[in-house]
Amino acid sequence: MPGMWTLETVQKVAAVDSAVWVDVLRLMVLARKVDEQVIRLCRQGQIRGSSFTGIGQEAISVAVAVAGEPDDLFAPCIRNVALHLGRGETPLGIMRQVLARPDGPTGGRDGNIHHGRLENGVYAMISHLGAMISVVAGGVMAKRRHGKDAVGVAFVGDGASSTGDFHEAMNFAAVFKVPVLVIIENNHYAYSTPNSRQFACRHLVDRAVGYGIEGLSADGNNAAEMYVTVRGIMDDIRTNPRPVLLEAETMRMRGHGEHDDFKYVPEELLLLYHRRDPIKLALRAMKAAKLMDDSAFSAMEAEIEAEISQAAKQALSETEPSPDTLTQGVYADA
Amino acid sequence: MPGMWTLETVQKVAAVDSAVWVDVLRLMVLARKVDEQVIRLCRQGQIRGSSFTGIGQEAISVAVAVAGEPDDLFAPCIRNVALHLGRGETPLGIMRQVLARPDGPTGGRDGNIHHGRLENGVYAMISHLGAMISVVAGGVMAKRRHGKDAVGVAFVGDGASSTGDFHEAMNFAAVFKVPVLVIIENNHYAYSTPNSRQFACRHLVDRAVGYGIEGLSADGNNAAEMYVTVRGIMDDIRTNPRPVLLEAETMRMRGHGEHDDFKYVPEELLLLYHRRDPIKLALRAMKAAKLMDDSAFSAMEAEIEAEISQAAKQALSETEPSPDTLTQGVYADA
Amino acid sequence: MPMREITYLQGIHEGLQHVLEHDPESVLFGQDVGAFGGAFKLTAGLQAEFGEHRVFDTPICESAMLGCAIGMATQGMHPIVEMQFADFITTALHQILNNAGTRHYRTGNAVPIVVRAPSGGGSGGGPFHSEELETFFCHMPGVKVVYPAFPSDARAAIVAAVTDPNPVIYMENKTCYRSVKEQVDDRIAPLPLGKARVRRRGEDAVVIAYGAMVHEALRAAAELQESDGYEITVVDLRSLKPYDLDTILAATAATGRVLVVSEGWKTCGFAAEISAAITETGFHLLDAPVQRLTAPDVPIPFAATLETRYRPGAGDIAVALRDLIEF
Amino acid sequence: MPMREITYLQGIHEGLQHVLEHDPESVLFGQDVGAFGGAFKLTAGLQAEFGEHRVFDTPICESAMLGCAIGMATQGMHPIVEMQFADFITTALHQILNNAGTRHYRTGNAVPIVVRAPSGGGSGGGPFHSEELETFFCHMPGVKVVYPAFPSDARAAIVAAVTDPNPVIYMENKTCYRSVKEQVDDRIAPLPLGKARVRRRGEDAVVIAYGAMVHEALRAAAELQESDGYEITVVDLRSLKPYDLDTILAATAATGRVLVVSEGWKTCGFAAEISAAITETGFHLLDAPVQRLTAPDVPIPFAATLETRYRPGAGDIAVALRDLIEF
Ligand SMILES: Cc1ncc(C[n+]2csc(CCOP(=O)(O)OP(=O)(O)O)c2C)c(N)n1
Ligand SMILES: Cc1ncc(C[n+]2csc(CCOP(=O)(O)OP(=O)(O)O)c2C)c(N)n1
Ligand SMILES: [Mg+2]
Ligand SMILES: [Mg+2]
Repeated sequence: MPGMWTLETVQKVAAVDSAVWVDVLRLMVLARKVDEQVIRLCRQGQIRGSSFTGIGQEAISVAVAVAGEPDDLFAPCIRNVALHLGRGETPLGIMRQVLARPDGPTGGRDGNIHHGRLENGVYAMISHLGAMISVVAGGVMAKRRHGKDAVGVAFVGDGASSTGDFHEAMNFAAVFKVPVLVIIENNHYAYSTPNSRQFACRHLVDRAVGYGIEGLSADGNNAAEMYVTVRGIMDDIRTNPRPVLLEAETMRMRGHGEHDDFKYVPEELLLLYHRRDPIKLALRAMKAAKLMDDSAFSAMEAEIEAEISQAAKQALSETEPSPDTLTQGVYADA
Repeated sequence: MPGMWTLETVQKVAAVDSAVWVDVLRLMVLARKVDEQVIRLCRQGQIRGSSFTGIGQEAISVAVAVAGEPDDLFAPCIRNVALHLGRGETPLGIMRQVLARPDGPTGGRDGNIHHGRLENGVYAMISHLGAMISVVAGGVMAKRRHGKDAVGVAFVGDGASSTGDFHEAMNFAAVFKVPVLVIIENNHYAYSTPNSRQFACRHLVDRAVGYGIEGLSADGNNAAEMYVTVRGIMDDIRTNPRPVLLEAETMRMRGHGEHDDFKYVPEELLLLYHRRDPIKLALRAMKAAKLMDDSAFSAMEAEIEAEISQAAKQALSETEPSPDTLTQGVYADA
Repeated sequence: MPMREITYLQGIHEGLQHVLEHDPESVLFGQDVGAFGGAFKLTAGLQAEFGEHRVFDTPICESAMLGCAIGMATQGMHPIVEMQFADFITTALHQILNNAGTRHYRTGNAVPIVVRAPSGGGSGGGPFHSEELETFFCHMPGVKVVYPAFPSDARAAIVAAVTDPNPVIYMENKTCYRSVKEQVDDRIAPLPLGKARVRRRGEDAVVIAYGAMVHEALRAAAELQESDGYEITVVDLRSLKPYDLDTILAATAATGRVLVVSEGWKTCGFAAEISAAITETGFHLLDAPVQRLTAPDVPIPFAATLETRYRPGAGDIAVALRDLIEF
Repeated sequence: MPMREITYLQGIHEGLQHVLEHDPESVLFGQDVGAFGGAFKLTAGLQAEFGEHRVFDTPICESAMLGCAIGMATQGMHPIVEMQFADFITTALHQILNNAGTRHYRTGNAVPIVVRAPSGGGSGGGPFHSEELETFFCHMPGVKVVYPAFPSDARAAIVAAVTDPNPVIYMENKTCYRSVKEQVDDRIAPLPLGKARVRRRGEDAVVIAYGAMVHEALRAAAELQESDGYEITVVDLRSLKPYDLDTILAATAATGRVLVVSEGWKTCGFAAEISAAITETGFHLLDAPVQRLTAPDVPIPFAATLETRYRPGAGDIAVALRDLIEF
């Protein structure tokens, strides 16, 4: 595994049950391949509008998904398909969602990434950046009133950190000591806008002190580091409730959406992060630790690919919702 | 003067032309007496609704008003009558404003504290807390494009620091290196809500690092310290443009408005700040430094009182605007 | 049952008290609503009665307050959020329109939040403490809007709003707080959302009104009866979304002449909706064009002289009715 | 003058280019509008042409963007703010309603800002990238609203909006960006705000429309002429606040039958305003009740099947017109 770790981190990583690493790797591969399938469908013109993926950022979502307990609540954003998959959504559910099928998580009513199943603790996002942090905080407050020791995790981008909603929610959670982990996935860009034009502080985690909360940083491409960090925070705030800010540095390896050629990203940066691909890094480390070998990995890949292509086939065979359902369900029945 | 100062502060204070201190004192007294006159009018039932004053917080506004240059822009809030008076508004203008007279700064169209004269560089606030910081930033950007070396000063309360607008504007100003001084007048309460339920950081100035800007604190009841601090920052950002956050600790010595009995404030806190009244502190220091004596101060008070009671009399003799003007001027003429 | 007189403000207070007492999932929060009792002392005593856990103060952050309420509501709670003044909701409309309003349609998850919006002018609140924003909310899919005019309805509407599984904007009129009184007993039943109430019946014309304007309309109707012998129907809508088209059409049929009154702005205001709806479905019932009487498209002015002219009053309504009847 | 064909998107682009070239006080800013050219590549090349000082990217902060624009405008500049999608304005409506909209009335200081709002559905944007929010803006005192339908008007409306000393919401329709084309010459004059344009004349009925719906109405009119021989007037409002009541009434007088079409939500939507205004002032001109054809009160759905039903199209307009004519 990469050498920048402290002894403490190495010890923590070593202390984790090795089955967890297999889960982590499997989930990253699953998410990657789901995203790749979505891109194929998009290229084939099967998807309305553009598609938004989390390729390159899987380690962050996966760490959270694997670390979470059943009562926990999550507010994913547009780069977190891995979180959905890790909290119970199926590849078929994702395919139905992007293809707007009636049996998908939003029944075709919402766009490709704006889904979530509350029964899994996952909130369907709205596009307005920053708006979901306070929602997950409120959800956790409710769960705790109901006697559950739930914690929440909200994901935002570097760009979303500029919104008023980010600030209001952070301060609100701090005042009420709500156990939410807010993860800023700093992938250096908000659409075409680089960090240098988004904020002027050195690190976004520097905002934590202004809320009177702890702020931590982690390597968002290193699944092991992400997992031990996230797990540590979640365990801790579960018993000692308070919000924590975590900045995970990473890189979006595609355009903002599939319509975007992301020419604004310097080649070298992509190359650097290509070498730091979270799946590659994890696989190399696991091979070194004898937790994985090539044939087991190939078998895992094959199994996942089969499931995904079956899911895509299934979803493609279904049709979009009937227009007659258009006006149903705007209101919940009294 | 109080003993907590550093040698540097003492030297800075001593270096200021003594005429400035007389200006500072005079303006504080003027603002105090204007506010007291407003309270009298309110009690007499001459004012619609409640009245909002800055009693106890004058030193902060006065420091800014005296330190400002003609091209500078200001966004006062509800505790800054002293800023208005220091930047050209007259006691008569204030009386007309609170009495909704047609010749007042808003012609009776706006409520008592929501005024400002752009020709003096003073923006009329809107009530929505935090919303004016970005406005003054934009105004300064425009002035600088027009070749003026203007700086801006925005005032907000401790409560307003929780708004999304505060955050967006701070970050925006930091990214664009706009020379605005944002002063948080931390008077311990937002209406009835104490700091402990408003934020969880130790000091609000801790937010500065999260914007990548400097943050300073000053004693908001000490006019000399406020003046040297504000003047220093304004001079500095005028030539080296960037935003700065300044937290000034102070106390609101009346209710949120005159309708409020502020029983939620502990007696001792009011007593403490009563002893630390900015006018008393300044007067004592100036007497010690032989810049003021009792008879000169009495003369100053008498002169100010005469002007104010004349202004009130004049404004009372006028009438509210004609209802026929109701729909005029909603739009600017093309 | 023994009757007693309560104010509109007491009606809301008692509604909140009732809900907090009977619905353990309900909570009430907002700026200064706790020990202080709110800017209008409307929530006075509720924190002492139900505890800090049920009634609590928040920082100044309308978006986070609403977001928190949405999060709670989706987990089975029934949060009631007080905006200190309705005017400040415009800092966070996306939480209502997009986050609360679309959620059931998109995911099937109900969002039973209540947002209390102290509204309306008349006492020198000026442009930022007097707004009437019902039009914004009524335009939002997935959102319901109530606007009671009488203390008993105000009380019953709180219960109805909290019971309803959808986001409900509870408009409450500040000038009614202490000026409007009514005899009530202690029976509290939820107001049926979407049902108007005819407050007075007559065959010469109908006034469709809501909130404070109901009282102005009733005064105008009494005046006109005395001065001209005209008999006026006054419909108190009570619920703005959904609104009670049946009652509106019945009154239109009975009178043939309709005046819609609102203290909100004219252009694209709620009164236009009622006019358009009557035209579409009850055109044949009309003896004269539906008229609107609203505030002009002007920021709400502070001076009494201006605000009095700005806000429709009984006198204006009487003039408009006379014109309509003599059309 | 030589003519050339441009798209609606090019019309806006050329309008911006014209303003940036001729008005040194104008600036254009928003998320990703600079080197990247904006989410729709509408501003492509403008930063290269006019420099980073005139065309620049901002962080993601709609309220600060609008506040900054207000500050600039009060100091003599003419800022144009692009919202990446109109939908995101709801995070900061107070800056438009309260800060920009009330300022001239309260202080006499003009606020010449232009807010560009890429609007409308039709291509799978889903509930948060398809909204039509003109009703909100038209309801705000002190605010003007334009909504061009054709490339030449889009170009001229930019110039008019920037020239006007008031806050102007510039609604631009995303489905028109590349699908609507027109022959234009190089003369650019500001569009007269408040003047509609009759796009087609006929005496059987009139459609009042704006934005993308103008094109649907024109298609419907052509269809109906062919299929039924009906002659339909189509009024393209172009400016929604102020709107051109004279032209609306003239068309009402000429046809007696009015259909108002909008892709916004029905309840309290802009179509209700037009219906109410015609009723109030042109009741005697009507042979049939004014009808509205709008989107239903539903979050904008993503699936093509649903969105096609959601959004009024030429076919729906033709059906509504036939009903109206045969009323
Ligand atoms: C309030 C708001 N303004 C603008 C947008 C448009 N928008 C969507 S994603 C995006 C960039 C987000 O960047 P970041 O938060 O860094 O997330 P990333 O895409 O990099 O994961 C923008 C500007 C939005 N969704 N919400
Ligand atoms: C966005 C918004 N929400 C709520 C209010 C209502 N309000 C007016 S003043 C105030 C308290 C402000 O406290 P602070 O900022 O500390 O200023 P202070 O009055 O102490 O000077 C509140 C809640 C408002 N004006 N704006
Ligand atoms: Mg990013
Ligand atoms: Mg305060």
